[in-house]
Amino acid sequence: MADADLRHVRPYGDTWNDGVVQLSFSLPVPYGEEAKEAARQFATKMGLQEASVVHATDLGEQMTFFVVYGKAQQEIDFTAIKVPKVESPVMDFYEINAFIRERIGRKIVVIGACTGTDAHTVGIDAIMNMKGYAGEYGLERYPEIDAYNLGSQVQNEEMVRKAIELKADAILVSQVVTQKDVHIPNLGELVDLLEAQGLRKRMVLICGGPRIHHELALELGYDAGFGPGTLAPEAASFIVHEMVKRHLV
Amino acid sequence: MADADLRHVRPYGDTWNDGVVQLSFSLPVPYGEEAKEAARQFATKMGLQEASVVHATDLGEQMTFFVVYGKAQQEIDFTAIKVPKVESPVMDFYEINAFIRERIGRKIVVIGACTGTDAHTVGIDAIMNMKGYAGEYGLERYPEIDAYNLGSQVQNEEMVRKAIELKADAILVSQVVTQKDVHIPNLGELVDLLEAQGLRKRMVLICGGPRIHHELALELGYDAGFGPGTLAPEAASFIVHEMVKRHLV
Amino acid sequence: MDSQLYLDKRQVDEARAYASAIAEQVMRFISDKTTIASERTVLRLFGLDGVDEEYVPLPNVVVDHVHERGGLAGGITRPLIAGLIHTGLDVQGLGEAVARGEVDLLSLPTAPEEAIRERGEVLAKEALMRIAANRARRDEYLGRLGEGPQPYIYVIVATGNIYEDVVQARAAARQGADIIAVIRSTGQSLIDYVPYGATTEGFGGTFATQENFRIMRAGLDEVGEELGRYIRLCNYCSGLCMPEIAAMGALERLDVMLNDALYGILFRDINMQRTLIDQNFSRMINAYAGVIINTGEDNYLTTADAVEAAHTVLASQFINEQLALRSGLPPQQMGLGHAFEMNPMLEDGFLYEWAQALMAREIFPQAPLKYMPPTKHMTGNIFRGHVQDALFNLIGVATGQGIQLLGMMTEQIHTPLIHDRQLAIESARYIFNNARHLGEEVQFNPQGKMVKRAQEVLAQAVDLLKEMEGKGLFQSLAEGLFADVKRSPTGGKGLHGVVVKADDYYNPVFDRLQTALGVREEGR
Amino acid sequence: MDSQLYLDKRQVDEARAYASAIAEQVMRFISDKTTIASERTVLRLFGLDGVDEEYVPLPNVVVDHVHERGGLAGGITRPLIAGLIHTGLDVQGLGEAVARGEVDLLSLPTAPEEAIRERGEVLAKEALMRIAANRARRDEYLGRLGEGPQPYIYVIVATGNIYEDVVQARAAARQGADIIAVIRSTGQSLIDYVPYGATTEGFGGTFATQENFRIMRAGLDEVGEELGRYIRLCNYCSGLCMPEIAAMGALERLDVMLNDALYGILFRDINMQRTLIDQNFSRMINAYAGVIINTGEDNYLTTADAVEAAHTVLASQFINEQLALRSGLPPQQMGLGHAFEMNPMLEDGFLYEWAQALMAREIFPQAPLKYMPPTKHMTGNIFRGHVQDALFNLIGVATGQGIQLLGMMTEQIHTPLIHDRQLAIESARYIFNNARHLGEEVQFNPQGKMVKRAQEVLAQAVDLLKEMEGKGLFQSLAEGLFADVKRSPTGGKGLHGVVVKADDYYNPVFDRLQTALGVREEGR
Ligand code: B12
Ligand code: B12
Ligand SMILES: Cc1ncc(COP(=O)(O)O)c(C=O)c1O
Ligand SMILES: Cc1ncc(COP(=O)(O)O)c(C=O)c1O
Repeated sequence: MADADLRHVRPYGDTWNDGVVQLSFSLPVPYGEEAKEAARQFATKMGLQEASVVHATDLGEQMTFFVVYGKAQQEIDFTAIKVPKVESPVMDFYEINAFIRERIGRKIVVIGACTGTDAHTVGIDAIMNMKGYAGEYGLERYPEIDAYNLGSQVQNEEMVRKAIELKADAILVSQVVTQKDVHIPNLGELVDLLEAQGLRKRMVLICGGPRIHHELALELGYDAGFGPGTLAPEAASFIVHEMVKRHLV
Repeated sequence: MADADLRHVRPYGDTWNDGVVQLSFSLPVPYGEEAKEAARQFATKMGLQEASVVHATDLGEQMTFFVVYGKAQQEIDFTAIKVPKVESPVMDFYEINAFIRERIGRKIVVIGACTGTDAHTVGIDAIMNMKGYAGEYGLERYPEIDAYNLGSQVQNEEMVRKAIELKADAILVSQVVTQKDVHIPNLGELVDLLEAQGLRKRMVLICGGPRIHHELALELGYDAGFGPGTLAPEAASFIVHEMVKRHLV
Repeated sequence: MDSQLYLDKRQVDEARAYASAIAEQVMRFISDKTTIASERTVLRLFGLDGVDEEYVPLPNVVVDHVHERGGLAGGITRPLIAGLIHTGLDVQGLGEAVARGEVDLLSLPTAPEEAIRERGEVLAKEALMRIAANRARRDEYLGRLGEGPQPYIYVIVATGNIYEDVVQARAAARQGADIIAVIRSTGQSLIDYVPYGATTEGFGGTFATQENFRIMRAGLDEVGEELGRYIRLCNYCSGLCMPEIAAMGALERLDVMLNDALYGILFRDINMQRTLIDQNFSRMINAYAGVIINTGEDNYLTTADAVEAAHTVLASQFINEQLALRSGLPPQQMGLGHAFEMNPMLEDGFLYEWAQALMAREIFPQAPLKYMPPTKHMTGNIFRGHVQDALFNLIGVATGQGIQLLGMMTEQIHTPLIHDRQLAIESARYIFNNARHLGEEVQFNPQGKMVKRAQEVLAQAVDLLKEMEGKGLFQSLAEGLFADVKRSPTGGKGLHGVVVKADDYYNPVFDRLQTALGVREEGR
Repeated sequence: MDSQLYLDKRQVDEARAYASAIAEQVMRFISDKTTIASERTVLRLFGLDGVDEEYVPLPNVVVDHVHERGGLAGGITRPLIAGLIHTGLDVQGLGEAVARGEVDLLSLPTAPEEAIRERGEVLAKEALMRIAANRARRDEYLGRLGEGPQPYIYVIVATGNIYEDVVQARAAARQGADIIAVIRSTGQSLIDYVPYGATTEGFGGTFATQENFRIMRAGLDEVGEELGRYIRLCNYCSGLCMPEIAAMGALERLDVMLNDALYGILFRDINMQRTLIDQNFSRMINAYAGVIINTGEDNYLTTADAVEAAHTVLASQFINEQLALRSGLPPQQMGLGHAFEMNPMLEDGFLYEWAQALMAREIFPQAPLKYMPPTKHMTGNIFRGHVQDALFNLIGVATGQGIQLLGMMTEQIHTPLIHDRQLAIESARYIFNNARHLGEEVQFNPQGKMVKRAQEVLAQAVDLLKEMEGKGLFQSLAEGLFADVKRSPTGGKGLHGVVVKADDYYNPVFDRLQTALGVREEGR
């Protein structure tokens, strides 16, 4: 086996650089030999060599489903990949509270919600609720944090209103429904509203959800984004470090 | 929903022309955010827009497995697809025997084997053995066919020798092991040997197996190729029609 | 048959008795109230349809027209019929005239009560006849075409576009689906009207409109004929328009309807008074239409833990059963919900699931239980997800569930693509056939974990129901006894639409349904 | 424990008695014969290794050198030791000298029998000590690192390149595999020598060479230390080199070995006399080395139908058990093979599979049964395939199989890719954990299909064994009683390598193993 050349990375099945990729998709064409050939040609157009249609099913309604294997020729330069990441070190429950006491010197106020038309509360609850998630307490349990979970389907205007009312240091937004990219304008709108009110700079703004990642969050004007499996201490650590860094203490 | 434009066919998930494709593959890079980004970039290079890495697992040994969804932009002109197909009509057991009696006027001789290093007999047995397969008798049961199943791991030289000895009208070759394309040279060699002996034109030569298709068989110099799920009558119908067509009666 | 789980029949009876008492209290509370949705329902059943210039549905226009000025306590029927009598218009014509501002129902002179009642009876009778005709049509289809064996294979379509939905639904039927559910667009349950016409833009689902129902029904009837199998159609009548959508479903021959006030209260924050009143009327319509309802207990386990909260599912099923009975719904139409939501990483979780599913089966022997697939613990790993769904399917067939809502391996990622459904159906059919009679083969160790688990859950449910019986349903919901969610009797959406009935309240559809279904009204 | 399937213990005893008689006949037949492979094995155990200029392994060079001139009837040991004594070379040096044509073992004067025996005992003792040391090393590892629970997760690697294999194997171990089997290259079982050195080009598998064994063993030991779990290594000693590869495995601390003469006869057309003789010696080595053997009954169902031929699997297991016992192999090392090969489209097939797997478990309670996954009925539909494998895994854990050879969703397509294995392992671990104690929970309907199925299969196996006992194994194989394949006693590959022992036949390794294992030789 050749040594890994991380500047020319290709998929690996069982032989170095074999490029093996599995595809599945449906084409709106009637089932048959022509359909299989269409699938093969399609996979070839995607850059697969020796594309082999290993399975085809008639879906009815002039549609056919395929499973295809083939060998991709494209390469990736892994050494050139830079992914922005949340840099602040993750502290635990005790450390975070101690950090707030020592470095901020007052309780901080955090509000959170699942906004727009989205009604999936489990994610934001996991971060905020007393009982927490996967064995980690949520922010409501933190003695140095005043946490307000506003629930679901909260409109952006309402978020801003609450942020002002409660003098929030940080806003936490959860977005789970992402079909047709509904979350993108909704997340953007909140940033616009905060900026219009001159509040954006005065608070830490983060979002999270199964299809959220840090890079996307930065692009949308948030300070950080958290994906699947996030635990409360990760979010809290970021918030308090960011507050100190930006002198929001 | 738009009407199907078969000249511009793209994958279909749930919205016309959405192009949705599922991929899975491994990259020889260590698990982590950079790996996911590499997978996303890779899928993008394959022509997927909005590529989303929905799953990544650490395989160990600096390898990561991914599942990716994205939207392919490539299109296929379905109307331009022509697939060579076995054209002869498929007859049943009785019709085939009657056809031989009437149109050929003598018993025909068929030999078959799984050749080269390949030891998978089930496929050729399905076509040839008395008891047949999926409720269809094999060629040995046909009163008008003298069928010789030579078994497995038969060398090409031996096939040719037997063809001469038994005055075969048709040779049936099964190939199941296709790793590293071992079947290609093996199938080609038989054609070469037959041609060298001047026998190729005097017999019907067909092959079959799970990765065989008619087009491939034609390319390799066979008269026909049969894929997964073939039944004896399909092969027999082709043989007898071909014999008549080529005046091998 | 004896209990395979050695459940104590007395405990089951005890639970039912508490649930019955709880349901009684609810029925007493709602019996003197109506809602704007219920009144709109009457209008729809009288034949009112369409929208005004601003796309407000005419039933809303007419009811709001009366309600905004406090005129709804006697029901919409009386002002409506008075209007018909005075204008000589038909229902649709009158509705349109009201919308155009040409008629003010409240300022018309009242008509003689006798004339009103006479006309009311005719309208109600016609409405019920249309529903009965649809029911007969379904029976005719079922008799002629037949249907698949249970568990019925139930899949969803959710493209947001009714025309895409039809393609996906027909394909699913060909692949083996027995029931097609058209998921509603995000947020529809919170709007206090039913959108109009064919729609092509929904999020996470397609709007429930009467036209959409019609389009889908036609598509499925056609494919069902071709396949020689009746394909059932399902939609949602939970939310702020429960009885209206039930009526639309009855008119368009839907076969299955998600219908659960508790779901709306807990998961959509709909006011409990409002939705319990609406539920009663909607269930009467469903009962009469021969629609199987599906309740939403499965949802409890999407927020609460499936091991800890299993008894809340059971307790809620008992309550839903008692409420349904009081709306005239026979057990054969009660698709009580439960779900396979245990953490897949739990040792012996499969055993506990099996025990729970079988327990539900034994306790509600006649109900076509609706068994929901893993959703919460599905991840982006579609391959493992497909296996989670396989285990779910195995328990489904082994415990004889009525309706198996198939899981999709892409559950965590997107609403189902056309082949996600095909793969799910293929897997379910494989397992249902390959393990068809497993339930008749296995017996359980009387000292084992499974029997113990089922008994524990039942015992906890009895305790919970006892507590709830003391508190009443409203207070219990306020304390968060279900799904970890707390809701107050005056909170949530839609309370403004609740109206205390006047003594002369008149609703001939309701009355006629009561008679037809044999449910007396309590307390008045 | 009582039979959960209500199997009749007398029938089981009867089957065993017939199998015992069949095995006795075989042992009598083979006891006066040796083979070129067996003699090469002796040389390997004495330390001979390496190849000549034409890459012919030295054990072949030396044995052929003697055999071609008819000198092997007394065993290879005597001429070898005579050569050692006369040349003063060590075993390796002498082998090389023979290869270079410098020494002709048959033309050397014979040495005194006493000197030969003395040296022979020393060489044999040293050989067995090396094996025993490896066994002790394994025990030490197992004691220190421990191992995963049963069913052991067994996966194959089959890239054709030993270095790729190591990557795949180590990754698999990290993913949770307990046993790694390196599949052999197509055709190796039919070559009458063992290739030499590290190899990187095989088809459908990697050549079994001693160097490859060493490379893989080192790779797994390293990763096992890291993981804190001993990773077992498996390879194949069926085919024309059975005992040689068994010896190599014993020397390189392999833990599991496919080892079955019946497999070779039926599926590789190896001569039955040859391979049964070889099998006996190979099993003695495996027994002494503490290696778990795997038999190949599962393969019967790849050609025959799994419903119709189930009893042939059982009958063959009985025979393999009796043969193994006679080679000194305790039940704890008998990984008898069977397989989940029923047509997935069969109604209640899952029930029959479960019954069969449980039946095997009950009849061979101490054996670490090797349960093979669906292969024949796997298609290019990887998604459905993954579900077939899931059902297989469920039965594996429910019936307490010893070794679960994981199915791959890509079985019909290619030898496993690195992630095919990961997905398979993940699914198996999920199911094993999620249904860990299912076997203790379920009982079966005494009147049901499952009990009936198991009883039928057992009864058919008894009948078949009875018939075979009358005919003898050779005749039975000639008539095609197993796997629909007919083989004659003088047909197939390798008969030329069978040698009738002379009266002075001498094989100190064999003798010492017999003593150590407590197996007397019958019949001579
Ligand atoms: C439970 C659930 C529901 C429940 C919600 C109950 C509730 N109170 O939340 C119910 C049944 C009500 C429901 C309804 C609907 N759902 Co839903 N639902 C799910 C399901 C099964 C699980 C979601 C979940 O709870 N995950 C567990 C939590 C812990 O994970 P999480 O949300 O990712 O959160 C973690 C991280 O992302 C992160 N995080 C999340 N938010 C935040 C915020 C911050 C600030 C930080 C730091 C971190 C963070 O931390 C969390 C903990 O680690 C998913 C499928 C799935 N398996 O994911 C579908 C799913 C999300 N639902 C979906 C849909 C479409 C709907 C509906 C719109 C369907 C319909 N038309 O009726 C409705 C409407 C809801 C609405 N208006 O939004 C789709 C979304 C498709 C898409 N990609 O857009 C999914 C994917 C299912 C599917 N395949 O169709 N749903
Ligand atoms: C059964 C089987 C075996 C049995 C074979 C027993 C026997 N006597 O045949 C045993 C266990 C011995 C075996 C061994 C091996 N096998 Co194998 N085996 C299979 C298995 C599980 C099923 C094949 C089968 O019987 N299919 C059923 C028949 C009916 O289908 P079929 O062959 O496609 O035939 C139909 C059509 O193709 C067509 N057809 C076929 N031939 C012909 C010919 C003509 C003329 C016509 C008209 C039609 C026709 O008609 C048939 C009926 O419809 C496949 C996996 C799978 N699910 O496919 C692996 C598989 C084929 N085996 C494989 C391998 C690698 C091996 C080994 C090389 C492994 C090893 N290193 O030891 C060995 C060596 C064998 C050798 N030297 O060739 C690989 C091949 C990989 C590849 N693509 O190259 C597979 C795909 C498994 C895998 N994933 O690794 N195998
Ligand atoms: C009983 C019930 N009603 C309705 C719904 C759908 O919810 P909505 O239409 O409110 O989004 C569900 C969802 O699962 C349900 O279980
Ligand atoms: C007992 C036994 N030996 C050996 C093999 C492998 O076969 P070969 O190495 O002959 O290809 C198998 C295959 O499944 C087997 O079951």
